[in-house]
Amino acid sequence: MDMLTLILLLFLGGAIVTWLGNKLSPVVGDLLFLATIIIPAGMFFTGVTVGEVTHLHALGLTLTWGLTPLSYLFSMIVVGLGILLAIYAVPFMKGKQKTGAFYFNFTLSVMSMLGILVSKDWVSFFIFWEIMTWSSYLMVVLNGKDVQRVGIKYFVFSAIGAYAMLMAMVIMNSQLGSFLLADTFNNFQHLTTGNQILIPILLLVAFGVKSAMMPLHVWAPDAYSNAPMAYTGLFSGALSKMGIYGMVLVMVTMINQLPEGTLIRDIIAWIGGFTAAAATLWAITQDDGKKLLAWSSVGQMGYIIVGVAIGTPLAMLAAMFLVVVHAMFKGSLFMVVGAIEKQTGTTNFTEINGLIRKMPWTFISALISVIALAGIPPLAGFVSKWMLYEALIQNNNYILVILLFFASTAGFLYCYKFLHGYFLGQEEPEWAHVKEAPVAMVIPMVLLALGNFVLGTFPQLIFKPIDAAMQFAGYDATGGRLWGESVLFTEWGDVVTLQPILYAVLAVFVFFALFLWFKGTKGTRYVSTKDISTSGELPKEWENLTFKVNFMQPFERAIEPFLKRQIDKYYTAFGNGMEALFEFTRRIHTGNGQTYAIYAILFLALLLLFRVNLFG
Amino acid sequence: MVGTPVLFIAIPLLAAFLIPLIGMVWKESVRIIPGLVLAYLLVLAINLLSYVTVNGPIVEVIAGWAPPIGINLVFNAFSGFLVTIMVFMGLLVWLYSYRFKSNVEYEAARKYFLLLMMLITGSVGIVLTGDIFNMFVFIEITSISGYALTAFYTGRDSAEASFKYLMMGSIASVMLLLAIMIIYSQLGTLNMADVASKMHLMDPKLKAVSFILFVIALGIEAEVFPLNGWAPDAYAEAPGPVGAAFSGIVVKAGVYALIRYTYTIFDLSGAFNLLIIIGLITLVVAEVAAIRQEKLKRMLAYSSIGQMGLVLVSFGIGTKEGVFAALFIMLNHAIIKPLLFFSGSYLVYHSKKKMISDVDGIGKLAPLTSILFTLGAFAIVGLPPFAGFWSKLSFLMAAADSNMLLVIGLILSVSVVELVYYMRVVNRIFFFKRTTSLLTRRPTFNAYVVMIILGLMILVIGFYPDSVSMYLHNAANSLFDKSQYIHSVLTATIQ
Amino acid sequence: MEYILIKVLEAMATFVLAFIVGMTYGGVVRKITGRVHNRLGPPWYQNFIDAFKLFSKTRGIHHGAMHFLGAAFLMVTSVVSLMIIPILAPGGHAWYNSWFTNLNFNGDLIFLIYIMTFGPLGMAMGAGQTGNPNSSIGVTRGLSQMVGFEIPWVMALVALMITYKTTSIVDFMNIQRETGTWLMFANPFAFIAAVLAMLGMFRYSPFDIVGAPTELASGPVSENGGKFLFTMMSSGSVFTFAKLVLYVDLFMGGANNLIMLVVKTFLLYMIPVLYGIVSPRYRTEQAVRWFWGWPTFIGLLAILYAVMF
Amino acid sequence: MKKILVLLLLAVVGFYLAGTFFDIGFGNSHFVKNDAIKPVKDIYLQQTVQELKVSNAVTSIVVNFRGFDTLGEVTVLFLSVTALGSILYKKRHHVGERSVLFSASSIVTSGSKLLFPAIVLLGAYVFIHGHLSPGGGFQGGVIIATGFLLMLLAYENYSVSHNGLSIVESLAGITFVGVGLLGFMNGGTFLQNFLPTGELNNLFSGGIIPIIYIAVGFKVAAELTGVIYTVLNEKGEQNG
Amino acid sequence: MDSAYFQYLNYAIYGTAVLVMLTGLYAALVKKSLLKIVIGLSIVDSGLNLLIVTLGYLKGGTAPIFSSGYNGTQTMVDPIPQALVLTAIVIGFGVTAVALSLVIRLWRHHHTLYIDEIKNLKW
Repeated sequence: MDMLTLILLLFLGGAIVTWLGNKLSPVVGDLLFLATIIIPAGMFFTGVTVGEVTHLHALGLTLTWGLTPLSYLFSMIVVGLGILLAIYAVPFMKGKQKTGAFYFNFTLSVMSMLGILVSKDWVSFFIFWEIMTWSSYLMVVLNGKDVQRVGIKYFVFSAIGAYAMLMAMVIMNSQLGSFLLADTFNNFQHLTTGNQILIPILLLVAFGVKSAMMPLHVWAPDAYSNAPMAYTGLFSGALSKMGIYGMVLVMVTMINQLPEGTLIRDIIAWIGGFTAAAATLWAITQDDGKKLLAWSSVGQMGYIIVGVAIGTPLAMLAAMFLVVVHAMFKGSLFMVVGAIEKQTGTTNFTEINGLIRKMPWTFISALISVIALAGIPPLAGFVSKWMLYEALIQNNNYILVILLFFASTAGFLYCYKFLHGYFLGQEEPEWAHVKEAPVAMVIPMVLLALGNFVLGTFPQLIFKPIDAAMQFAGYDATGGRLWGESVLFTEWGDVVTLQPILYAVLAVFVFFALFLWFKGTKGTRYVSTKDISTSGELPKEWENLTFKVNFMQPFERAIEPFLKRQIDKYYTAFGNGMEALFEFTRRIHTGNGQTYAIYAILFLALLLLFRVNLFG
Repeated sequence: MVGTPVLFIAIPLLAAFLIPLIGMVWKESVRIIPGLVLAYLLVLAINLLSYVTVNGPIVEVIAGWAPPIGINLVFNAFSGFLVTIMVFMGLLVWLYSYRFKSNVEYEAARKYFLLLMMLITGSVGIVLTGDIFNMFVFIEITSISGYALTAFYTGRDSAEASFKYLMMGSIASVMLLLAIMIIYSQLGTLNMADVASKMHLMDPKLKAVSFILFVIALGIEAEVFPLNGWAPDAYAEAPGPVGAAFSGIVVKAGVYALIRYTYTIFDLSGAFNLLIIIGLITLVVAEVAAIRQEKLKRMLAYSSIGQMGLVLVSFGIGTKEGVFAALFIMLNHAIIKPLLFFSGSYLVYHSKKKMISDVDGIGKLAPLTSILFTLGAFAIVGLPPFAGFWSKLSFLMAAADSNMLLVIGLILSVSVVELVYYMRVVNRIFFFKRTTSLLTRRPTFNAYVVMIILGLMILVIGFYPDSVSMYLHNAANSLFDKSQYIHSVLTATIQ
Repeated sequence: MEYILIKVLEAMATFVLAFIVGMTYGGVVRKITGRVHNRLGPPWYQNFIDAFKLFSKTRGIHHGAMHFLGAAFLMVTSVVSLMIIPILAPGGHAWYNSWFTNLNFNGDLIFLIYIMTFGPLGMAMGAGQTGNPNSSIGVTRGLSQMVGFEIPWVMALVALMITYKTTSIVDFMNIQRETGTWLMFANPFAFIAAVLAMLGMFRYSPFDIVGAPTELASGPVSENGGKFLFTMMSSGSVFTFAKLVLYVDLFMGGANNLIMLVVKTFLLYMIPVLYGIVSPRYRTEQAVRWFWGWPTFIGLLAILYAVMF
Repeated sequence: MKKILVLLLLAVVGFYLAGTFFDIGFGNSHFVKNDAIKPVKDIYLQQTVQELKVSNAVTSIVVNFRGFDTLGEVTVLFLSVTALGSILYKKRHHVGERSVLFSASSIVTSGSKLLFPAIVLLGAYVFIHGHLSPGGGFQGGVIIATGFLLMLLAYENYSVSHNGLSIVESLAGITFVGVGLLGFMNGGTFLQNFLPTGELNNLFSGGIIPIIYIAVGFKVAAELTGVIYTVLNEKGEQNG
Repeated sequence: MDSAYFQYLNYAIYGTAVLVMLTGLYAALVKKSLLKIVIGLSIVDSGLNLLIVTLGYLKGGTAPIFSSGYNGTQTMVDPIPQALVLTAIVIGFGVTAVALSLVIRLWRHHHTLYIDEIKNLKW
């Protein structure tokens, strides 16, 4: 029994034990849950080294497990985010229904993601992939809201992806005689030309579904917003990254060996760009924080996909960086929404106002994460965006870079909408009772937010593992120059030195903040948000002048033609059509016994007629 | 070796004739004796199977006339495997119905358990026998018990379902006899091995016609598409355990017969393509019909028809891996579908119309049953790490090795449909508000035992598939090794 | 250590310069506007008076932490972008030239684009905290409009980057000095697109929906009085100057000395001013659509031009 | 429409079936002309005389060579009776109260009373001599059953005891299987002959064959009677 | 006897048997009354039995019964089909009995024998 197997088994057993223990008493369940997540995670950090390999045997197949530098990078995200969210989840789930199921699926998800990352052959990859799918599915439908539509949509798309992967892997096995990832990648040339096109496409579909690529993304917003917020952080932060992980594998191995590789890369990159832009526009129109963040996650995945698809060292670096950073700020943001939901009971912008003074820590983490999300220096989001744009321009994807610029600029709108929606605006007596979230919920989100702050100025902290991963993925080393000091380089020699900028920003900021404050303390007093000059007269206590409904109306008017077309409608129409077809087909079984007998005779007659064609 | 294959037939028959007598003096016996018989048969089957795996097939001669003169029973790795499954499932079904039927009084109970035992015996006989006409007799035994059990519940529409079953069944028997007589008239023998060894002498036209007749006749038992109209009604209207017995035992026997004729007796090349075609049609139509069902049991019935279609396709691939996969699917289906039927029939126990919508939110009221049902659903749609996944994987590998990409694509897209309707039910069970005011019936102790055993088997096979793969491999080999079968039968002597 | 001090002093010098020039421009613009409207406008130093008045106000109100942060963020943006934009061309040999090279080694366009959006966002949050609906309305309008003009603006910049394979402003200025041709002639389409974007950037009519004086009580800056308003005014004028200098650096070869700088920036500044004086106001969606119309098309032309030649 | 379709299908099926059997041909020894074909019927005919000393080859086949089929066959009968019972099962049986349109005349009643013993005797003779002469257990059993049918039709309150019937059929079945198992224990194979076969054309010949056939006769008689009785006692409620 | 005569017999007898079967099938597939359907099925059975017995006939064969003295096995007709037919008849009887009982049940339940009205289970 070696370390990896032990860890996975601990997760699995822990899941079941937690579930049972929660039936005993909630407290036991909570403790078991924390233990289940943290102990194997600690073992993972300490005990597992990159490169050691395990072999298991099942049904004549060999399951090979082991960590690679690439998967080590992703597993860091999974485990780290898992721990933080676990700590967050305990107070979040307190007093909710189905806590046991939540813990069970949470642990299983972490286990399966880790399993995906450690599996070196397609069979175990697929097994863990499916476990991940159904555990996350059970999470999506956990709250019993809108189950048939959202849940089934998610599961159907996941199944399409998974089955595409299954098909690809059995074809590869039959052609190349091996399920090992390495073998299938190295011997890719030996496939027939048709399969060389078919298999990457199938795999890209499989991974595109999980990473919410454009035509396959419709499940994502609903699923993200339907799952419990304590899980959605993991869902959007780590689980969707599994798709990126697979996409990286396919891109660097198979697509590179294809003559049409560049074409496919461009197509995928464009799809990613459209995903980013469209998802951003949709996010702007949302009035529910969950949905807004969900769409924005889809958009961010679009950026990552672009980076992966372009695949120049800089682009890949940017993508990997964004993978890490997105896990951080999006995890923190979903935690924020969860905290607000926990404290106020709703997540709708139009209902909540001015929580800034009620939940200051939540607000701070939200502020930092949002600035990072918007990609504004000196926070971490900027680094990845900068590298991405540089890479695109140097790779001559001019129009694409415009598209992404547009997307990120439009991103400011929903960033502001998010902050304003929850924290700003007039403070209503209705929400006077709201308190700050429990400490166990605040600490994880603040930690993640600060992480953004640090990485924004000292990205070299994670450049090293990323560089190891990229070298494993076949890129030549970025030469170490990227993490000498906090400097960003490009191939053209463009430079951004982050530290002095940070100092300048801090200096000016502190100076003027103090200026306003000190000179103010004498004469400037705090007045409530009711005390405003709306064309001369003061609003009454019960009047709420906050401007929330149709917040982005002018912009929505501007993009109206776009908003008219949504892919979801087409899928729904297709689904209904299929159901109608099925309904028609099943009428074959008319309840009449004679008809069945006639079918039998008909079948006999047909076989007799076509005897020659069948049996010669 | 604790016995010979003939005891699989003789002991139940003896018990069947004894039960009325003993029942007159001791009423409870009519419930207990079948169980004892089945338990004994299970022990026998396991012993024989382990014996067979070590030293070759057993060929039992009847009435002291060595083949091809007399009738003989063949217990090799293939038939032995199926017999073991069948007897095991039979025992579980008995255990399940032991209390299930406790409310009905003596007369009905006697007939129920008698017929159930004969149903299992007939299926076992179909698998064991080495004689064409004898197989016909056993098919009739199975069918008649099937008719009676389907119509067991008075007051429902069960008689209608049974009548449909009967119509198809009698057409099947006619076709079967015709086919048998054509073969006999050409080869002058009824012994399978003998027929197989002489088959090449037969006029191809007559050969083809007789094979077609066989396909029709056995296709009705095996629920092949145009012939399976009776199946959903029968499954839905029969008592829950009987539905489980149909899907777990009877259908297996029908498929076995079809496969035996295709692989061993006839040497037609086109037969495999035919299997693939009808299998695909069956699969597609059944799943498509299942997604539109409003009644739980009908949905399960259609899904099991679909699984049979998958099995046929897998047999039609015609490679050893294909047979392996097919047997694996049959095994899993024999384990999972009864679990679904059992738990399902408790989920909708008190509802009159057995609608799917009656299970809304029952997960809170009957957690264990619901979880077992969900386990079965996950397993049958082939989600890892449960049993169904491995069979699906091995099937796909087999299909890919003989690169039938279209078949793979079609089957995968169909299994998306399958996934959808199972997940809809699971959603209703756990994540819906309870709308109906129906009470839930707590399963009896026996029922719990049975369902938990099945669930554990699902998990065991899912986590450790090698636990069964050896038997499956042996079975596949023995089905493939035609000459060895013929030789072992024709040189059989009286032990 | 004293190196740092000197740096800080030079930065302050730059700030003072930008402050004075920006304020003066503001006043001059008000004067000109008045004249064109056929009325006697305020004197050119009016802005200084306002600023002094606001600065010397001792009483005021605030609505919480974010209220402070808003103004501070605004200032941060202005100052930092001023710091990283080269005020004078490296070719110039005036004795004070070295004063104004603050953070030019970071003169990176993409960075600049993003840092320039930092302020509006902070401002917007400050405005949101005040709870005044007009502020939020103004903010949303402003952000929407920003999405509008960002596209042609970025297109123009990308066109330049394509042509000269760099994203550093300093490199652009060096290139212009070496080739001797201003980029506004090297790639006219890019210049036109950038100027059209500039119309939106300076928020003069017809794009003054953000602070539309008649409909909203002057938008985001409402609820801001005293030193808040002072900070905003000063940062606004500094920011104006910074943007003008950026345009000059990019398209007009930069300036070798302050005189040239003032002349060029003033000429450039007149474009939006004069255009704005004579044109009525757009609705927001009209403005956005307008920016996505011709300016974007010209931006495309610029990129095509850059790719071709 | 439906009729035309069915006729069409039947025409196709009939054409092919008839064609098949025309190919097979009638009356000539119709097996494929090949030395490899050694039809088992010759062996049967020889063994019937030499081994079993049974003069009726059909009987020897039915009872001995293919006795297993016969066992299944009687099982089918047994099952169909049980099935009948379970299908028509009602909480309360209307025993005796049959739906008769008009009662039989005295001629019928006395005549049938007269005929009944003779019929039963004939049946007994037929199945006792099953291995010597045409006929056998099934035929004899059917004859006896007709006797009971006659009585049931003649007397509307004539009743047969269910228990008696079931005892008879159970005992007969047990005999069949038991004899088979005895053969299993003595000879090593199920249904193997373990008794002396005696002389050809003797009443006491053919080893276990007469025993089994007598058992079958009783069983068939009992079961057919049971079927008739059950169906007759079924008082389906009329319309309305 | 010449073979032409047998040729005709061939057509005549097999044709008749197949025809009987088809008639029964027609009844079973088209007639609306349950009873007629059952009757049709049994007609099919009888046609089939006729066919089977006919198959066993040998040109100029005698009954397969060894009377004292006469033991020529070569001229006896094939006894196996007769044995099989015995089984087939009995099974057919059993099935018919079950079918009739089902008809009674259906009558109880639906108060009609019209098959098109007995369609509660469909789709």
